[in-house]
Amino acid sequence: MTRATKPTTYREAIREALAEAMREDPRVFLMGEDVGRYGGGFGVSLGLLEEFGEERIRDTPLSESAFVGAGIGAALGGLRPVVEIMTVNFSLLALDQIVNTAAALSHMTGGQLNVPLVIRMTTGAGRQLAAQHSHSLECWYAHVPGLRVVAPATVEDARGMLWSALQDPDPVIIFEHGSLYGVTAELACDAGPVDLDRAAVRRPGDDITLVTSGGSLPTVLDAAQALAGHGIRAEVIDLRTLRPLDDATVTSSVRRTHHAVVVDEGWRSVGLSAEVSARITEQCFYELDAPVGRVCTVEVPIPYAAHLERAALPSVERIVAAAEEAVGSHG
Amino acid sequence: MTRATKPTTYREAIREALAEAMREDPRVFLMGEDVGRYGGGFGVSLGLLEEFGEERIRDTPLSESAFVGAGIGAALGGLRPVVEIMTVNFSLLALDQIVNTAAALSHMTGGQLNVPLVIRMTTGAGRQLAAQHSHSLECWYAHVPGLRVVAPATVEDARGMLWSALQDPDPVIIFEHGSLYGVTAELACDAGPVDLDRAAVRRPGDDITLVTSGGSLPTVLDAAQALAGHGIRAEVIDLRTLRPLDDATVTSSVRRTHHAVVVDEGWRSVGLSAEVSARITEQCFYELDAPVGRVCTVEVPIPYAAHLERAALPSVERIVAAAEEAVGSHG
Amino acid sequence: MTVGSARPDPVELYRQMLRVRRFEERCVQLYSATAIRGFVHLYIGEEAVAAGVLPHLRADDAVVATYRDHGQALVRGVPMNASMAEMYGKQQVVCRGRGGTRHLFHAPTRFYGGNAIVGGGLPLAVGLALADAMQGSDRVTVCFFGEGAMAEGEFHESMNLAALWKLPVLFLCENNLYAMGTALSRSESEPNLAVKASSYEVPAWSCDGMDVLAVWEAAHRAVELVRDGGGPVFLEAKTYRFRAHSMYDPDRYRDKAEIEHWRERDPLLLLERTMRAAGSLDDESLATMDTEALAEVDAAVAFAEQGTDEPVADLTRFVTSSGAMP
Amino acid sequence: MTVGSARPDPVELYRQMLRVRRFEERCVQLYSATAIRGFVHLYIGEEAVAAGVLPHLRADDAVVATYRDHGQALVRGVPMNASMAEMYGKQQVVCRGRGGTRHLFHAPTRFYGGNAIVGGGLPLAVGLALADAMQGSDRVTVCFFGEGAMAEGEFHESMNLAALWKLPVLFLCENNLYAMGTALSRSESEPNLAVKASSYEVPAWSCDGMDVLAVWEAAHRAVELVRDGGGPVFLEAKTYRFRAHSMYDPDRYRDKAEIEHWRERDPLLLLERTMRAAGSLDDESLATMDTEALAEVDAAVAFAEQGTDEPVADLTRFVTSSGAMP
Ligand SMILES: Cc1ncc(C[n+]2csc(CCOP(=O)(O)OP(=O)(O)O)c2C)c(N)n1
Ligand SMILES: Cc1ncc(C[n+]2csc(CCOP(=O)(O)OP(=O)(O)O)c2C)c(N)n1
Ligand SMILES: [Mg+2]
Ligand SMILES: [Mg+2]
Repeated sequence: MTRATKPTTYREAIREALAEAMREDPRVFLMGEDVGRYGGGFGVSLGLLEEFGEERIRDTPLSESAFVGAGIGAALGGLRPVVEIMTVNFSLLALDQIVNTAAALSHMTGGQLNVPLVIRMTTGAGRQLAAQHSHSLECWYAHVPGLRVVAPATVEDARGMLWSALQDPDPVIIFEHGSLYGVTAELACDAGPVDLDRAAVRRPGDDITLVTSGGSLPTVLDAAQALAGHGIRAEVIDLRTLRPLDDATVTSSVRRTHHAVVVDEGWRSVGLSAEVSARITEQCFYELDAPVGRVCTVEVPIPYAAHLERAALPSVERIVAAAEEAVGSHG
Repeated sequence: MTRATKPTTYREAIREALAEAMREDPRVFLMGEDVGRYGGGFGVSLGLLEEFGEERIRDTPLSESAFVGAGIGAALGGLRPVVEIMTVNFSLLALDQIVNTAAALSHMTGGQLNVPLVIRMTTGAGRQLAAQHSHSLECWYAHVPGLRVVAPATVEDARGMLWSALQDPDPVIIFEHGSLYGVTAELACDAGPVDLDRAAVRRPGDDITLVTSGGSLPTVLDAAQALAGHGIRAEVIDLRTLRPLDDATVTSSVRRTHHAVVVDEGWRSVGLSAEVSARITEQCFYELDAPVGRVCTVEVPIPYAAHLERAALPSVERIVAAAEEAVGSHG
Repeated sequence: MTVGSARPDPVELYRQMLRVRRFEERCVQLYSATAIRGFVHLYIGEEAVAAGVLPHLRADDAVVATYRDHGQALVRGVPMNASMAEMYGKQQVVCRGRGGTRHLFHAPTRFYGGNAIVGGGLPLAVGLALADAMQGSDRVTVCFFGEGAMAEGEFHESMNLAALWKLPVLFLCENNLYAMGTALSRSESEPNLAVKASSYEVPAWSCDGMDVLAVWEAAHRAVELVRDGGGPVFLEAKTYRFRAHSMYDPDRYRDKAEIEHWRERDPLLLLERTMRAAGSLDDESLATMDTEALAEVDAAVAFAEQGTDEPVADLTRFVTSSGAMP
Repeated sequence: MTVGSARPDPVELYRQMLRVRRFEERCVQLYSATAIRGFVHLYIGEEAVAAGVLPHLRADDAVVATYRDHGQALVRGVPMNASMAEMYGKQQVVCRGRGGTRHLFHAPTRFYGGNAIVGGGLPLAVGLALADAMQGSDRVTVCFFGEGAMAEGEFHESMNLAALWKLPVLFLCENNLYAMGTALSRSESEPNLAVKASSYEVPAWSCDGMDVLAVWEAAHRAVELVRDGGGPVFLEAKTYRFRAHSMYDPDRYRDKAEIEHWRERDPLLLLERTMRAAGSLDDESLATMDTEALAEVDAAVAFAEQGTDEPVADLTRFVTSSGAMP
């Protein structure tokens, strides 16, 4: 028999995961700017204040460094904080606490301490919010030993990754792409935790491997569809976890397809796409028929005007072109 | 006739460049923690307070975000600030100002404004300063459009890059590796500005290209020497400028050597080495005889104990092994 | 704009507030019509602050503002055409479509944004003032920010730096009682903001931010003190936003009665009453001003709609100055 | 260690200060002998602060310190053997050579470092206290930091958060007048630090940080107030470091006379005088204490020298807990 499902938005999925976690574990609480009375900058926590009260749905002042650091301390003190940083752009103000304390503490103390902290933040562009509100800096976090970094691209992962992150004894950063909050999908009513170690094949194919994550997945799936029309069967891999990367799923695909294009909304230079490209080449050099392609955001501070922003971000057209170049390049 | 030279340390070279710049341009001043009375956390500005006074050798409180932001404002206001952040580790506290304001302003204002700001900071490990004082985060800055990032690896570049950076109308980040301050070399008495656009071949060779920068250059040159003993002639390239990267110098070398290893003190995953590796493969795929190798710092918060720190950092042994594997890997 | 005059010009103050009000009312319509996008943060209800403070500046002074920047830009003298074109994302004037509604920057009037990182503008203002101080000029930098920004470390570091170095900055706090949905009492342990600011050894006082004449007087003293080399000053304007935080905000956190209560102290209404009482305003002059304001807005919209898009080919232009026009 | 006792135990206070003094004097020798490396920040001259504050804590309370952490660690009860072994970079106890002299962490005594980012420990302390408050415990967290850290945004944000949420934190400012080479007057626009702190609506007072009995009294009131749910308290201890900032520092920025002047108020000397006057200390007991202290240091050095290196193979162990021992 099939599991009962219900249509759920990405936003609702995170909200349900939060509510469930707080019902099941009294140590869990949510803290951040406007998570309570406002309902969350993007409406994720709407209604939770009413159920859990202001102690556990804790509005903070504008003090990213202090409330993220307070989350670290609270985790050390026996709680299971979920800290919401409204957007990744503001997380720069808390980076010192995340890198120099949260990520380093376990190793620096020889394993005496660990920091079971979950940090959620909205990421990405696409809503004409311009240069200071459109960053995709997942790559910076994916660089830091001691952190786990995940990017739910589906409603199911939005629901499951939070719970799984709360089971992790170490700091986990969850990136929620702003353009996904409204996405709806059928979600199992009893949806539970998900595996945080493996990438997922979102569409099978034998001609080329398209590797992506987070908010770029829908675009890449559209591109794969378009490529099918051109007779190119693209396999689409969703990395899901950006640190540690699951090389095996990616390389086993590339060994079959002999071609790969990495799609990342981050800027191209010294970003996530470079690491995925380098790893594929390191591990599949002799099976590759063409250099690994990369489709990323053009290296500009994201502009406000719709047509300029669109031109800056990865698009179906650019992905299709890169895939066709890769597949065609040796013929 | 040959130019007159004198033995100069890397530290003195930067000091002379600062002094010269301040003598020649009244708009130039130095600002940062302990740059004045203390003489600079690493002694770079020792003696400058006496010559230029406390207005232009400006001690700041412990307020990284504010004094870096003040540097941005002062640059907009017509001055040519050189801001010293004692170490890259503390620059995390100023990242918001650097990324969201300094780097974005020119584009965000449609070219109405530009930020002629120079930020100097010490980087790197090797002195048993442990996890919070040993970062190499050049890669993060190299990811950001709107910034120029340079890493002087020689006394000559330490002398010349600062002056050249001051001529740049846009923000320039200068990374000074802590282990280089004491390095001495003969420097031309009339040493002047240097080119900030090109990488440099520090040692010619035909069998393999070793690409590195900053504090890793001496180690890589030692490795090249050791490889010569094994009959492998390594070409050593010093990137010098980490953003924008000079692909041409690197790829023209690799097209000749058909092998490459990138050496970077940063962590391996999603770091500078990944970008260099990806670019080489993208541009030289059909000329490569083996996958590009990478020798980086082991992905741990840098430990205090000497033997553990040594084991974490790139070493001659690891570089030699990687080079031999690359050269040997195809039979 | 009368600069540094000893007495306020009520008609001019009213005219400026009206321009801002009509401009933003049109923004609301244009947003619903999707001609303007992104977050749009309206100043409606707070007009008296910009209108009362900015007349005290000289053309060579500097202004740093936040994402809630329409009012400051218009009163400072950024052409309405330019602002409207920028909101449309057109290439004409200012930021060539790259900045948008929250990032109005205008070099000719030394209007430095338009900063969307809360607190991010404060260090910038300190630096602009540092440049003036080091160059021996008597220019002043006014930095607008909300009360919510006072919790950020940047406020603390910037106040301390400006005070230590006696820099010519006027820290202008627009206390509208809320930071998005967070009431002042939940963001500041010391809700008396002038008291808080004075702990930096910075002269600080408050004024009724709904009464433009009170703002004018308070700012007059403040700007004079700063310009005379007295170092930074902190001025709190107690105000209120009549609209939600942004066009995205359903405004669930304020009760309607509170909003109504503040609407009774609408800065335009207050000044109109005073002027009518003083006989310096009548229906006719009021109607004329309104017609003029609306005409200016109409012209700006027409200008913006005729504007052309920045070519996509120029996307990467201006990332560095080398790509900038001479 | 007597906890929360109503009267100080001068002999015990002297003994603790002496342990710290002798320990660090040995550190200086060991550093010259290159047995200890990295930056080493000495507490010599400031011993009265840790010695006077920490007796008021219970075993289940928490301590957050800075890189200048030897004194706090020793008085808190972190075994001297463990600290010395860590400085030697040995695998025995505490951080297994990963932390070193500036990162002493010890879970059993809830000693949370050892933080080398100035101001970085303050948010951590706020969080530890938040956990206690939310779990309804009456535990207290004491956070040590220098006066230089007060300029950082983290100080501002942490004080505000702790005050808003009435958290059980004792903010313990060790005002030794310098942040590296930067004198207080160049780092704080309001050099009266207690006045500054009280602007957060936090009870704040100062004490003579060279007089351990005065520190004891001041901290006694402070810890009681915090434990009784009064919210955070700020206590400034006016002290002075007799040594340079670190072993790297040539100390060019302080004049010798100033240092000499402060040496006359050496906390060990002051207490010795008081106790001799009260007849509670004589040459013999003094000699005994010194012999004991030196013996403890000798034992710690021996322990450290017999320590073994963490295997290089374990380099990546503990980066994540999955790599940690059960
Ligand atoms: C550093 C940072 N954190 C959070 C935000 C999201 N945000 C934008 S405006 C705002 C409220 C600011 O309130 P206030 O400073 O009082 O200014 P107001 O909007 O009331 O004018 C918040 C939380 C941001 N833009 N920057
Ligand atoms: C964020 C940061 N900036 C700069 C430094 C370098 N630094 C280490 S200690 C110190 C001075 C701190 O002075 P204070 O807070 O008074 O403590 P003290 O050393 O006097 O005990 C500085 C500037 C640092 N470690 N962290
Ligand atoms: Mg507000
Ligand atoms: Mg100090």
